[in-house]
Amino acid sequence: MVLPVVEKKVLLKVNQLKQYFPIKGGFFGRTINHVKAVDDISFNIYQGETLSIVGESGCGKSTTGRAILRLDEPTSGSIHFQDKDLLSLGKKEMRSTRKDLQVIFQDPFASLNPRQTIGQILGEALYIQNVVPKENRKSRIEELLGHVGLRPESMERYPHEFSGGQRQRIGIARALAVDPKLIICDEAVSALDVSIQAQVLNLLKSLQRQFDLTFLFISHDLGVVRHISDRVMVMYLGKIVEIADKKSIFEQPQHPYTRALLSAIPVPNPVQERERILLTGDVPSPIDPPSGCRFHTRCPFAIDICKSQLPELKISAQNHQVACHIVS
Amino acid sequence: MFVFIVRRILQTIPVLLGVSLVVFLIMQMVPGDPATLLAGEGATKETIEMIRHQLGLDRPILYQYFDYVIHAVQGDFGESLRSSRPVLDEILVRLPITLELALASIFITVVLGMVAGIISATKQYSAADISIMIVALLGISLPSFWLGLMLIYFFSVNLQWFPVSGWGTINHMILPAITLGAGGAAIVARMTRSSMLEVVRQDYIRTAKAKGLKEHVIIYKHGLKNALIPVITVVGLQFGALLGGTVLTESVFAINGLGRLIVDAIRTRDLPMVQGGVLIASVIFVFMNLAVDVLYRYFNKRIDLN
Amino acid sequence: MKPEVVMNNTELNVNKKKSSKLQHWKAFYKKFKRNKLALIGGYIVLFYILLAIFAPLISPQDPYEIDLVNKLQPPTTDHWMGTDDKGRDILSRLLYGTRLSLSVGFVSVFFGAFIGILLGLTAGYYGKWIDTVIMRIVDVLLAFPGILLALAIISALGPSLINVMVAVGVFSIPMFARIVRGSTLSVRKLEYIDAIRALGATDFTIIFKHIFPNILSPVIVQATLRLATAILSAAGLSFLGLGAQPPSPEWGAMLSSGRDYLFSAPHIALFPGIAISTLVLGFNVFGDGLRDALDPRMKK
Amino acid sequence: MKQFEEKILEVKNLQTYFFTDEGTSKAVNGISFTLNKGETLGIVGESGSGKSITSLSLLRLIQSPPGKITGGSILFKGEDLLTKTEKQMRSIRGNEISMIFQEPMTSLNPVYSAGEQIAEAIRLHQKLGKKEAWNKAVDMLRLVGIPSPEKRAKQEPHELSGGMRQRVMIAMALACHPEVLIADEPTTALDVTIQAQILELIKTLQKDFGTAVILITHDLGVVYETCDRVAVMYAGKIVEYTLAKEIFTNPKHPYTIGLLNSLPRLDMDQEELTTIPGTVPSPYNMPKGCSFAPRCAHAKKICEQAVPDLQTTGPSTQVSCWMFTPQWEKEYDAQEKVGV
Amino acid sequence: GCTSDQTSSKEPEREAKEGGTLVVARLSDATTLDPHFITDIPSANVVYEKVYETLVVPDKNMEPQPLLAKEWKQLDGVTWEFKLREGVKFHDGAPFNAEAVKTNFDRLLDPKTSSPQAGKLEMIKEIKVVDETTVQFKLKYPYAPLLSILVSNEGSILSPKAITENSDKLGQNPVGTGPFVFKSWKSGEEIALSKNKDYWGDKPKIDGVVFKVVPEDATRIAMVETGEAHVTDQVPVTEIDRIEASDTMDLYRTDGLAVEYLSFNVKNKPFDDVRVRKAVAHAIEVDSIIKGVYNDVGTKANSTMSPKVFGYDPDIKGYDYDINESKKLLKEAGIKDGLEITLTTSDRKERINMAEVIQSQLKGIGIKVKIQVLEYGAYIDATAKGEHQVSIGGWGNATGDGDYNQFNLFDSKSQGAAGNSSFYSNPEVDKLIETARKESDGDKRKELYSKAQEIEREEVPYVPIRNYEHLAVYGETVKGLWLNPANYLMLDDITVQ
Ligand SMILES: Nc1ncnc2c1ncn2[C@@H]1O[C@H](COP(=O)(O)OP(=O)(O)OP(=O)(O)O)[C@@H](O)[C@H]1O
Ligand SMILES: Nc1ncnc2c1ncn2[C@@H]1O[C@H](COP(=O)(O)OP(=O)(O)OP(=O)(O)O)[C@@H](O)[C@H]1O
Ligand SMILES: [Mg+2]
Ligand SMILES: [Mg+2]
Repeated sequence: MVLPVVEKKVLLKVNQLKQYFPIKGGFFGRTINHVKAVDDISFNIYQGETLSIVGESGCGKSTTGRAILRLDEPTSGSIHFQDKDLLSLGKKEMRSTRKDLQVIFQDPFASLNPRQTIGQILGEALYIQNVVPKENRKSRIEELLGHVGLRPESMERYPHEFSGGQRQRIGIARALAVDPKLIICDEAVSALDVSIQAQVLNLLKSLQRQFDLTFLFISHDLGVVRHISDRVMVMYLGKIVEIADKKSIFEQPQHPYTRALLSAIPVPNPVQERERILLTGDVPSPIDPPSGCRFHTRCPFAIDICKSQLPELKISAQNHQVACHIVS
Repeated sequence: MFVFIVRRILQTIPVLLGVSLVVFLIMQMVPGDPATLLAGEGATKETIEMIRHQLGLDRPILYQYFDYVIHAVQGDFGESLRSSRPVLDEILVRLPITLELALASIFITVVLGMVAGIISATKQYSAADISIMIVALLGISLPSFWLGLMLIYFFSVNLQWFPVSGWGTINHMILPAITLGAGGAAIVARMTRSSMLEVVRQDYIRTAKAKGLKEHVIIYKHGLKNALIPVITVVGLQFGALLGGTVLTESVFAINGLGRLIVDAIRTRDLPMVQGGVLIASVIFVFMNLAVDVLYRYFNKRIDLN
Repeated sequence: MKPEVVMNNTELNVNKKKSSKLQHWKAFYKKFKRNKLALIGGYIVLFYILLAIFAPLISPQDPYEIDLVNKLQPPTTDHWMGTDDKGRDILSRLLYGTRLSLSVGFVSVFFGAFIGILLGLTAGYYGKWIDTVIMRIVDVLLAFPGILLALAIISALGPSLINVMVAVGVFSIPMFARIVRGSTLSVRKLEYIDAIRALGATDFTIIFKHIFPNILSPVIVQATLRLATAILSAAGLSFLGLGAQPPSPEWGAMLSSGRDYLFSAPHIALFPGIAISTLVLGFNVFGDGLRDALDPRMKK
Repeated sequence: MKQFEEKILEVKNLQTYFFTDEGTSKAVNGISFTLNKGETLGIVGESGSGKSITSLSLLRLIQSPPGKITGGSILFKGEDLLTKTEKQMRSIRGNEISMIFQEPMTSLNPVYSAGEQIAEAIRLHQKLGKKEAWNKAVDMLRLVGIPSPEKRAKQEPHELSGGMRQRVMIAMALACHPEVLIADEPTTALDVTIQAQILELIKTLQKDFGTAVILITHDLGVVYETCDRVAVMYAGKIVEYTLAKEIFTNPKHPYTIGLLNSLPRLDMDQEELTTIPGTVPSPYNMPKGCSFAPRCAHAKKICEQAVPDLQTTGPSTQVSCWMFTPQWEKEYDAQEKVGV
Repeated sequence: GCTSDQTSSKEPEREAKEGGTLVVARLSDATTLDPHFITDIPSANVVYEKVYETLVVPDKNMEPQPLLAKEWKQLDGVTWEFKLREGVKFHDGAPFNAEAVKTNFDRLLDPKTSSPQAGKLEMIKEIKVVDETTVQFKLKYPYAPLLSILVSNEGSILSPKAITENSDKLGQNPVGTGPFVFKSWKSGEEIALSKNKDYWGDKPKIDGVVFKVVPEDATRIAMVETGEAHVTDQVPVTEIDRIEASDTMDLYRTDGLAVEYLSFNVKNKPFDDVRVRKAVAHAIEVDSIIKGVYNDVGTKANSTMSPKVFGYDPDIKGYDYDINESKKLLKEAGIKDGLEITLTTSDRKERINMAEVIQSQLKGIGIKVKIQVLEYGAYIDATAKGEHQVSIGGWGNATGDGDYNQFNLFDSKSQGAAGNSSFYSNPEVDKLIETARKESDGDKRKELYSKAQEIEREEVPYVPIRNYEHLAVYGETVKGLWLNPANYLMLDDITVQ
């Protein structure tokens, strides 16, 4: 399953990406501070792989996704997709490139136009990128709905008439509609019951196999992550702390945060009770992140250097990078 | 935001230049000559020529415009062709009056309009809603002179509660403020209603309900703030229009406001006065709309104006 | 599982394909119809349109026939709505005036709304300097006294009915532009707009298909209300020589001719006033129904 | 096993329908369960099976039209909520029964800060002053694990991450120590460490205040670790109602079994996950018999003809499946019949 | 009409109490208060015979009476001598004397002053101070109606001190010799005058006057009704019935000097043909206009000169209403298939109404009239440039002398803006007007004007419609109000209680 390094083709290259949001205050709304949502991260996504991002809520996962899609203009950094620098593309080029880059939003309801029926929402996606001829659009929509386990009648209904999970499936169908190359799945399956989730995950995997699709998969469900990913990237407070092959990370997690994370997974298996590493200490905020290693305030193993010096992402094993002073 | 406000204020400059140029050109184009009108009955051609010369209207057109602009930049807006008084003085006499009237009537507009709109929205299709709607529409369909004169006859002539005309005390303000406020109130009511109806169907209203909040807290706090954007817009427009002066009501109640000043100036082709009036109205609108934009931001932080 | 579902769908597809659009309209009509008031509104509007078409057939008298002996008569069996200050039959005049006032009202509101909406959407969506330029122009337009604008239009275009519509339309542009812009500002930041942007939609699609329907409701309110203002201000302009000249039975003009008789012969102002308000009422109610029918959340 | 004596909520045959142009959607179609003080009831089930609508119905928050509670009763401390006036409901909502909504973005008011939205409920039900309520709101945010809560409290929903919004909802619901907490997928957007923290928080609350919790979730791990009993829903009905542990060790209903089999496994790699074949029936057009029958591998003719009642199969287990009825043995296979 | 004397039946005998401030509500504000620059009645009304006085003053019949001049005589065709009243002082203390008179007229005639009224007095060559109380007017040519100009507003005598010290301020701060002293002017709102305690003649009975600007007709009347104002002088004809029925206000009516008429543009087709003009004249039923549109305010005019104007000839006949005659004339003119014409009017309500009635009347002879309403400025512009076919106009005639009427309306030199809006030109008429101007014998002048009016009647450049009647409404507390025929409010006798 692990491909030899040389054969991997980089599909997306994120370089020193930063995304700061201003915090406004006072009557005149001056910028008094910044949320450093994503703070200087670099990583690659290879063609045909699934890279998952996991990490504490608010650590910048969605923001990374939005930046790649240029839904927010990043503060700095560069994003190369198939050798095109996305951030410098003109409006028109960007539009056509969007066909290859899709997203499934974390908040499904908010991302559906309340005045469009499901049929219109999906039809529009097909129309915009003109992926299928007009006559076939309808059957394609029905096909898409079928993929995500919705009935064809759903076409005539509006988003508010669906349950949370159904809405999420509509979002998935929309992303799939345009035959993209890279899909950013932001909590794409979190609101689905396990059977539908299984169905969708199977679908994603089979599409990946068939069309050489690439996924950037954001999820909290480590079971799902483990199932779907090739590689996993762990973020903490706007930084990448660890990035590695799935196997390597699940079997030999190296960063203390990753280890804590893995130990906290609830398992519906009475036989497999495990020891939890409980994190203590206040969760720091990206508004004024701690100096040095951002995790040092909660790290059970922190030493002096952790407080002052930012650890760099270093290769610690084959296909395994970690940013920790202790590990290296 | 501070930068935004400063920038907007600076934008007034090109706006004013544009306005003055357009006014100037239009006044050149419009038939009717100030000198002839000033000369009055029986004036000979020579007399008219003489007046024209004296008013400087025989100078080349572009020269006249630039001369005006150069003086205006220095704060000299010229003299009225008719009364020879400084335009600025004439405007400054009327501005406070217009301002008071506008404030009084916008108060009525906002209070009456929003309350009626909210009642309408929360009781959609009830008797109250329908009556409010009908009254509001009557308010809009009937011209303000009608309402004004009716009020005068009922409250001033018959009941003698308020003076017929003039300005100065609260009593003077009530009838004109109602006359002016009523039309606006109707618009605001309809806007509020429609906007509220949209908002009360949102999920966060459900959340507010789930908290056990009282109906009126849900409506006024959670609903209204979200519904306000179009309402603020119309209130802003209304207020701007009031500040620019409203001829009919000013006439009916003999209020010495900007609206009459400007219209009279147009009718007598008193160019400097028209210029001054329209410029002041433009400044008012620019500021009004600036205020509206700032309010947008205040009520909805997601709106990004920069 | 997969092939099975797809098969089913294709079958369904064949018979459903053609009727989809029609069904959409049917559903819309059904929803609209369920709103009793909206239906009444629709009927009122329709009624006026019929009046406009058939005015010459149903008018009891010649609307232009001056009869100074019988002027200012209150309603009688001969003159159901009385006579005006020149002894003309008010009912007949109102009937004949329907066409005029309706078309002035309609066309000018439509014209103003059309341009205003375009400007507002563009300004609100693009923001930055585009917003600045458009909105400053709108500010100027707002500050411009109506009579000056009207005089300018007459001298530039000459007095004609179309030009009245243009003039009145121009007055309404800023109203629409500002309302639309305000609402656009708040809608464009919503996540579903991001979603459609992420699909690579053109700005055109985003603006007209996604933002516009979601800001329609204040536009409908404004448009239905503007109708009254348009009819009234068209009359004001006819006194400046723009547009329908006397003795055209324009409603607004009829209403203002009642100004001198508010107390001695109130019916002169009353009936045109009623005509205008009923029309506007019809439109508003119709507009409300339209809005509700367009809002999927109001679906029953 | 803890013992729960005091019944706090009893739902009997609850029906919530949506009347739309296309017909009647029987979103909740006759549901009964009870909830005792301090207990946690998990509701799992197919997406779209009516979990959220059930919870909204409990607080009478169904949008009407098109929704309507058409039958049944909801006894809260012995009194039927369906017969209460709006005013009475108000004092119950947010105070005695509170709710965490599934969609944190649209359920939060976009124009008020997170802190304000929490403080509001506190002010209302605990009669605290502005300042104190705000401080308490900040404390709540800290409690749900939001870093720099003082600053976050001042931010508006769109400035927060998905998980933070969800935690704001949680903080809001927990602020007034309700007697019943309805949590609709409260932790979907949370990472496991925070999730653990939140669940811990809820447990503390239960211990301290005897709060009963209805926890709607898809995460069977969470069910396992936090729930006492669990109801499995399918197409508007409860198909299995049992002890939480029971469901993992001894699932009965074919749907429940299918669900468990669909879980991705942490202990081994699978190329493909197991799924339940077929799709849920349309809520507008429910099959006459058992709604799971079309997807059920065991279905027989009777399954397509009549709806099975909830059968008590163990001390605290009820299943709605013909398999557990005496009739079952007499039936021959539906498939077989079709084959003939 | 009913004058103030007739309406007094319900009141007790007038008991003239002194004091009080008279409040006058008026349509519009003054533009300037400097008589040398005033061109409109609303401005003149504030100062005329109130702040300022003239050498001679017209009485109710427009006959000149002494005021600041005690007596006068014409020494020869071009020299007039005036004996001035002694002991008169201006409000600023300056004495009134011959020098003061000279200063005034010198200022008015000085081209640097650019007075719009200079043209009216251009016949004056020189003002000669004979002694302290004697002054002579030397004319360039004989000009009979000189007195009629001296009685009018532009003949007001301003303080010479004010003229020399700050001439520019006079527009805002009038200083004269009159019974009232200027007090204040709130632009657009009101002008207040107070009683001149040192007035040389009979002192006014009221303490002061306030002229308030109230643009809306109905409001002005309501103000009188409630007592907020005492007098208003521009009354719409539609309110007459209501005023007469009221027991809190009364109506004052007086015949005016102005005439309203229809003016043909004789330069263009089809009204270059006198038969067409005449046809129209005979097709207009004036009585029904006066009754129907004007509610019987004013009388049918038979000439463009009103009966109160010097030179009016009562024997001139108006045009009879005679449709057959009209049709005949049209046929003669070769118009068979009817005619389409445009009738231009300003945006005054009554004029629009009149236009509509005329439109319907002309339909009877197959003329289709299109009404074109123009905003006042545009109307003046259009008629001055001769862009109209037929227009409705009126001539105010402030002086009350026939010359002011005939010269402006008919003389070829007055074509266009100066008044001759029909662009009428007839050398014979020009000559008659010229001669009448110089003729000092009143009877002879009248004869000349008769002749001119005779010709004009035949050539029909105008169809006279109505002689003005001026209306004023006053509250029951007001006594002694009168309007002079030029529509000036006269306050010499007025009292308020
Ligand atoms: N306004 C509505 N109109 C019509 N049908 C509705 C409406 N709201 C919900 N439904 C239907 O009710 C059913 C139950 O929805 P519900 O939201 O309770 O599902 P759920 O169990 O919460 O699912 P999920 O886990 O996906 O959130 C769904 O089939 C949905 O389509
Ligand atoms: N528009 C915005 N304005 C200000 N701050 C923002 C904005 N969007 C995101 N943030 C901040 O950026 C940080 C990262 O947010 P992001 O949504 O990327 O988190 P996340 O990793 O996706 O978390 P979750 O798992 O909870 O969704 C958060 O602190 C959030 O508050
Ligand atoms: Mg996120
Ligand atoms: Mg749900």
